[in-house]
Amino acid sequence: SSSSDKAVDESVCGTEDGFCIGLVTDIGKVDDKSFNQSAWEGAQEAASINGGFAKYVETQDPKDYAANIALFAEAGYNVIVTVGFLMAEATAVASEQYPDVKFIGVDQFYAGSAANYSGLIFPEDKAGFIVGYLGGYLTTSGKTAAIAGGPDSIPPVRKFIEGFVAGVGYAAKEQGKNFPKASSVYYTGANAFQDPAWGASTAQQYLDQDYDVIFSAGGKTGNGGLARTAQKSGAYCIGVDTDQWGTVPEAQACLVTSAMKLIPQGVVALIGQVKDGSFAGGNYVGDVGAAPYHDFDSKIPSEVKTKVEEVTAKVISGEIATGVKP
Amino acid sequence: MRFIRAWITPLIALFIAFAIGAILMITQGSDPVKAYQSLFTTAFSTQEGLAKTFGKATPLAISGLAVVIGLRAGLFNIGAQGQLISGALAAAWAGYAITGLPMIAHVPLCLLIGGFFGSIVGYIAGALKAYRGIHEVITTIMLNSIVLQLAEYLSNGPLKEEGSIIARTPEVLDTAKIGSVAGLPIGFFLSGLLALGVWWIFKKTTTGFRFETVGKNKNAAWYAGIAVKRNTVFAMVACGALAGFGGAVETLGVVGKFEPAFNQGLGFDGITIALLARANPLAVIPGAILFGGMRGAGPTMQFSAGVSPEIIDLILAIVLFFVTAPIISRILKLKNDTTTQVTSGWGSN
Amino acid sequence: MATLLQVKNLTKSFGSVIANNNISFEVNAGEIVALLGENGAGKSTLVKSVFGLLRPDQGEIYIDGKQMAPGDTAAVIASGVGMVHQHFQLVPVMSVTENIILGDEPKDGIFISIKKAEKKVRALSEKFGLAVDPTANIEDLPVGMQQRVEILKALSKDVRLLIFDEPTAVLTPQETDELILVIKNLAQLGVGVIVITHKLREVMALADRVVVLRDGKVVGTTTPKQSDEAGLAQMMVGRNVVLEVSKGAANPGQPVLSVKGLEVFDDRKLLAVKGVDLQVRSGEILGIAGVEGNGQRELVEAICGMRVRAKGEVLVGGMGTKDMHPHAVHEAGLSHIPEDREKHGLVSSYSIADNLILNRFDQQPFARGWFRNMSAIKKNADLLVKKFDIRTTSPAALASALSGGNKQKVVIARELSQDLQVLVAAQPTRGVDVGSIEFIHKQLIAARDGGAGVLLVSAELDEIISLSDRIAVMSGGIIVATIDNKNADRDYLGRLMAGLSA
Amino acid sequence: MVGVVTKMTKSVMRSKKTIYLYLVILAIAIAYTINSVSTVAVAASSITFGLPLAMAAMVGIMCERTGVVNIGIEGTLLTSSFFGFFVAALSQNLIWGLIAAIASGAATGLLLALLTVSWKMDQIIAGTIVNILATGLTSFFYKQGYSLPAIFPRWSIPGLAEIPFLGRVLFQSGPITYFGLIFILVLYFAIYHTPWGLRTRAIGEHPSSADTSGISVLRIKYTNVVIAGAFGGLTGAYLTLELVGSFDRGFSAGKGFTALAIMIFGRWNPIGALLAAVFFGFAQALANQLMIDGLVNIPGPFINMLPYVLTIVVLAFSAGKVRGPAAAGQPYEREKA
Ligand SMILES: Nc1ncnc2c1ncn2[C@@H]1O[C@H](COP(=O)(O)OP(=O)(O)OP(=O)(O)O)[C@@H](O)[C@H]1O
Ligand SMILES: Nc1ncnc2c1ncn2[C@@H]1O[C@H](COP(=O)(O)OP(=O)(O)OP(=O)(O)O)[C@@H](O)[C@H]1O
Ligand SMILES: [Mg+2]
Ligand SMILES: [Mg+2]
Repeated sequence: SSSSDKAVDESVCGTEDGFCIGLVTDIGKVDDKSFNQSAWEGAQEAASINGGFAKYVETQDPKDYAANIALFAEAGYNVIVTVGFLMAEATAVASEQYPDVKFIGVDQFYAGSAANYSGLIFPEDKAGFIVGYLGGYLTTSGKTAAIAGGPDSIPPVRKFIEGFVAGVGYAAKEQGKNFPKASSVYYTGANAFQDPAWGASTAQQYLDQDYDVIFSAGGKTGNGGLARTAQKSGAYCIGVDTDQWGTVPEAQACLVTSAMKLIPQGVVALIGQVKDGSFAGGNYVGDVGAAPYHDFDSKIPSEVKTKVEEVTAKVISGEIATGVKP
Repeated sequence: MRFIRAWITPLIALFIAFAIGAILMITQGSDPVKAYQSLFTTAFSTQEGLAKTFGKATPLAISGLAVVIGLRAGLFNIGAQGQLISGALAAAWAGYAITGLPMIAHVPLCLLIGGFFGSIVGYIAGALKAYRGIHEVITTIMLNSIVLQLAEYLSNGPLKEEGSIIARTPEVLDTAKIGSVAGLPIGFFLSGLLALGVWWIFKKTTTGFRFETVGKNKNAAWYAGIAVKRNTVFAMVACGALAGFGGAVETLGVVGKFEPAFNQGLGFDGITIALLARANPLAVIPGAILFGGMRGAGPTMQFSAGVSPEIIDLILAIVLFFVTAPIISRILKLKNDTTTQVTSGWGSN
Repeated sequence: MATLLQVKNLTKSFGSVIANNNISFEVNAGEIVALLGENGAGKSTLVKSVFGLLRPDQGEIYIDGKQMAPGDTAAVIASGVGMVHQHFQLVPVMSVTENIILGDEPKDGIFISIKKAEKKVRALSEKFGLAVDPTANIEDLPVGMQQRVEILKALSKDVRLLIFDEPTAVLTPQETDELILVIKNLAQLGVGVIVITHKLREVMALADRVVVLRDGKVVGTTTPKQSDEAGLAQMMVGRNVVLEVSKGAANPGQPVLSVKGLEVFDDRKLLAVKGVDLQVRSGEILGIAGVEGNGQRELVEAICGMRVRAKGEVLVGGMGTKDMHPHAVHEAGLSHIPEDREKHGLVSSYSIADNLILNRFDQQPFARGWFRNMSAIKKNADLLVKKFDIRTTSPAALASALSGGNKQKVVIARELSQDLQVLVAAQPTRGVDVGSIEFIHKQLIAARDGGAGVLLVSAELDEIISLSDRIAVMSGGIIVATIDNKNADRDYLGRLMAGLSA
Repeated sequence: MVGVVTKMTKSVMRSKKTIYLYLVILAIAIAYTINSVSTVAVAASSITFGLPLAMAAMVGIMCERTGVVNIGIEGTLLTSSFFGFFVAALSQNLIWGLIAAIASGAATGLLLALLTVSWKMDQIIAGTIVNILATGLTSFFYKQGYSLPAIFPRWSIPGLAEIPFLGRVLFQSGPITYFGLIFILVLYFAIYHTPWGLRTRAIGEHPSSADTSGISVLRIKYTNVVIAGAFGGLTGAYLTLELVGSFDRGFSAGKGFTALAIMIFGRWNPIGALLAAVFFGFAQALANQLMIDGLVNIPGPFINMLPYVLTIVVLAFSAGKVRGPAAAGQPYEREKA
């Protein structure tokens, strides 16, 4: 069921004292182990922090974006979270149509000036860079790879991948090693994000060529790549978006870290702004970072950990530029 | 009486499907009454809802017709999806790149261009079948992927909207947009006209007779002076043109531009609808309205009753099952022969 | 003599059609029973019920006194019943051997032993004097050869009761004679036999007893001694049938069909027609006699535009025609009753009305420009159904619902109802009952008398002799002689056909 | 058996196709000398990409050889990987998962047989029903948060696994892979050399000839369609329990449809379909390798369309008309014969 288990119920929505949060997913489900799920976790947490109510609708057809947003807006919801950059336009239009409702667009860069729409964006390239940097220190063969479930026409996908490649390069240079440039493949087509078997087979193809660090990014396709890499001892895999230690448990044998976008935190922060009245629209740059090492914590040399920490700080602050175009 | 008989099976099928759907909802802890109430009010009772239903039904109906033409001509066109995308993209291009035309010329031109590009994809499959003997099931499956990749490339490359971060074409000009009359999308009326047209072609014209004869007995067709190969190609071209046209209507009437994700699944729903309609062009329209209405109301059902939208797929599957399986007609002792074959298999040719 | 088969009060209906109505009859060991009846009288239905292929609505079937469960073909086969079916029950893409062993395969471990199987087929073929090539694919064989395979298949088990449903429809006179011998030998050995045929001559030659069906009922039982061909025909049809063809003298005019130096390959890419010249004049019937497989089929197909002409030309009304365009040849004024009506002649899932205009659907008055003219199509159908006595509930009924004879009438009606200079009739009465044969013969003569040149190809020598004005004998791909009908005589023609110099 | 095999081998040696075989071996040898690692990886990937398609194509072949067109393969794959995954995850036992996958696959076959053989429904419609029911049910009842205890491990076959090239490509695979490959070979021999195969083919071509030979058409059709479904279930198990180790909504991602194309490409012949699938897998692996090596600068979509384009091109130039089982798609009704 879609309603959260909070004490507050739906009847308060549209009334003076209700605080209701609606969430519209992109194509896919709130349990997609990916950005929809992260955003929904954030919405639920925000609801419980602020004593509000949260509910979602799952989009089945991109042509319904506007209609799905309208469901919440018409019902008097206070905040509507829309997930995915494909929904940017529909969200912008809705923000003009419903000036009293606040909109939070996850992964949406907002170029306009409306005060009730905030884009929650992430420098994915930085997250990719950090894990790539780690990968550059972990590899023994010097061969690292990124598998993108999804085409390079989708900016978050491309930025993760290119950031990773840059990060590996940075680590190689730092160590004075002559690694080949990190390899990457992009998968396009009808099943770009939802073909785990393709992800797995492609990971296997890399593993057979002695690649030992594999960053597998992009929905279910990427998850397939992680799960497969876990079968080869000595190989490392890196997840994406959330800490995939929890969402793809079958990958735990290889999962050193994940390139994270802290979507839930961003959503919570922005909804908090709405609640306390400081929400002002514009873009909100969310945090990125590497997930904990979990089982690998003891296996990664502490000097490497320290280096990663330093580089993370520098990349986040902008001292180190990733060189990835936005 | 014949009218009632034609409708009674589908109605009972719908009823059973909704009943099973209700049980599934209860097992998931949702309220079926609330869910169905919201479904009917949003899909069929308000002006806005009807507009949405018909809007969704439009491309489904047109691609369904494209599949019907194939079935009638003995061809199983799995390629409506690729043909539709090709038409949608071409119409988007024509809609923004061709400037200075009045609406009355621009819209038809874009539709024609969409149909034309759809027909090219159909032509490839038809010609490979007629002249190289390659089965249309292979070629149309392969072409779906090829066209999708091309569309991905074009909408992210040469045809990409300047400054856009996502892969899509610019918005089509206002002169290329199809609006609505009386609040209902014009595209839907077009699809109705097309259905009548297709029905009438098979009922009344020599072209329809040619297609159908080729579909039923290639040897007799050849013997009777029907150019089998040419008509095979021609039928696939017609399928492609129709599906491409459907894509164009979608671009000009609903989406306003081309974005790869926006047309997914339409051609495949078209196949299901064509089968539900048992290859009868007129029956495609109610089939498409059912699909359009249910698909359009999915989010509302989830909003108001918390039902996950997969229930819609299940209900549609059950409808298809009971409309086409000879259960209801046997129980009611109806003489409508639901076991007649609408497809010709694919071994014999 | 022991009673081998006993059928008691058997009734079987298809929808509203009662195909068998309370039928009882029996067959004794060593006895040959002929089943006789018009097309659609219910003969095949009856034997299919016996063989377990159909479930009768009522009635019992006993074999050797043991009651058979309805619809249990396997049990019927196991009790020693073999059947040669009216429609070939052979898999076209498989070999002769595979077809014969199907259902009772000799094995070597878990695999089929093709060696044993081929040996078995060779032995069978020797035993019954029916020569076949065990390794040939069925689809490459001429129909007569296929029929042989079908017969061998029925004989391949130890049979005690054999059922033949029109086994001779596609056999040459020689082959027919051989088969009659085989059947008589089997009966001598104590095998009971049921034979269905439309050829009264064979009935007279074979049967110990004749059971006549009409409209699903047994209308009489007789023996060849008690009756004659005319009597049998009368029993079947319920009226007097003229078996002799009565026709006036021919009145030949200009040549309307000329074939010059024609050479044609068969499906196996062997030269089957090796340089044929012939002329058919208006107002005459030219019959082509020959043992099946001597190039007649290829000749007809090449004339009608259905087969590539390797060399030579075909002129219709003085105009050259093109191969592989049967329709264009048709347009030039040649009508064609094709040998394979299911394949070329009809679209069985179309209505009778549509089939009656199949090759003119886009011409006046059946189409006006792009539009089909339904009322003209219906009018045409009503007229032809009446004129050609096509037995159907309605012209809107599907062709698949017609009996074989009536299907043939549809094709004939269509081909004769248009302006024609030349009529090519290939096996026009194959599988058709005596009443319909009489009718078709009249139509062919009427076409001749209307000024058409008729080219008749038939495996029935009697038909050729009685209808033709001139007879061309084909053997080994060439025309060995063309003789005037006055000089025709069965033996003489037979020798020519066999390739012996006369 | 031995006799059959030697005869086969002999006829292969004599056939014109031998030249292609030599060309392929030559090409592999050249590639191997230039870059052995990539060559082995691409070849191994050709199998990983191709095997599920080949196995799924066998489902189609078994059904169509017996006269039932099966476009419900996608539904079978989806259903069986769903049950395979969840039963294995809930019981924490791969074998139970395997059994569940096979049983649920067989159940989809049974449904198809019921609709097409007993009820004589239009076969394309019946297959479509299987597909959309499977899609709806598996996504409606999907729950996240489960995971497998392990996946089927790869078994290196002693001796054979050490052979250069072939060792890695063929003899270091998982159990379902071995079984699948063996099944394909067995199916080939069974179809062409056993009584069952003869009867099956006869039914697919001309069912009444089997019926009149005392063969129960109904029983063989049911048996074959259900066994085919079970093998489809094994294919689903391969995907989830041996290749990937997870399950998600829409997991089969269209493989059931591609398998139809592979079946026709392989001319309804098990070996033909295996070769077609490996070819298709090779094209996919090659496309990947082009991106992996990053040597050519072609836009991704063009590389990703390679398998599809290559298939059409190969067919267009090799072709000749293919003829499927003549009675596939038509229900068999005695009383209508
Ligand atoms: N039933 C058939 N039997 C034998 N040959 C056939 C048959 N159907 C078609 N052909 C062959 O295919 C060729 C073309 O067939 P058809 O006339 O049906 O196609 P078309 O569309 O006219 O092709 P084209 O444009 O090449 O003339 C014919 O010339 C003939 O060789
Ligand atoms: N499967 C069927 N469905 C419906 N009607 C049938 C079927 N089989 C036979 N009939 C009808 O039953 C009647 C008897 O047919 P049957 O085939 O037994 O005739 P027949 O005496 O063998 O004729 P022929 O000499 O043409 O072979 C006919 O009216 C025929 O149309
Ligand atoms: Mg032509
Ligand atoms: Mg009969």
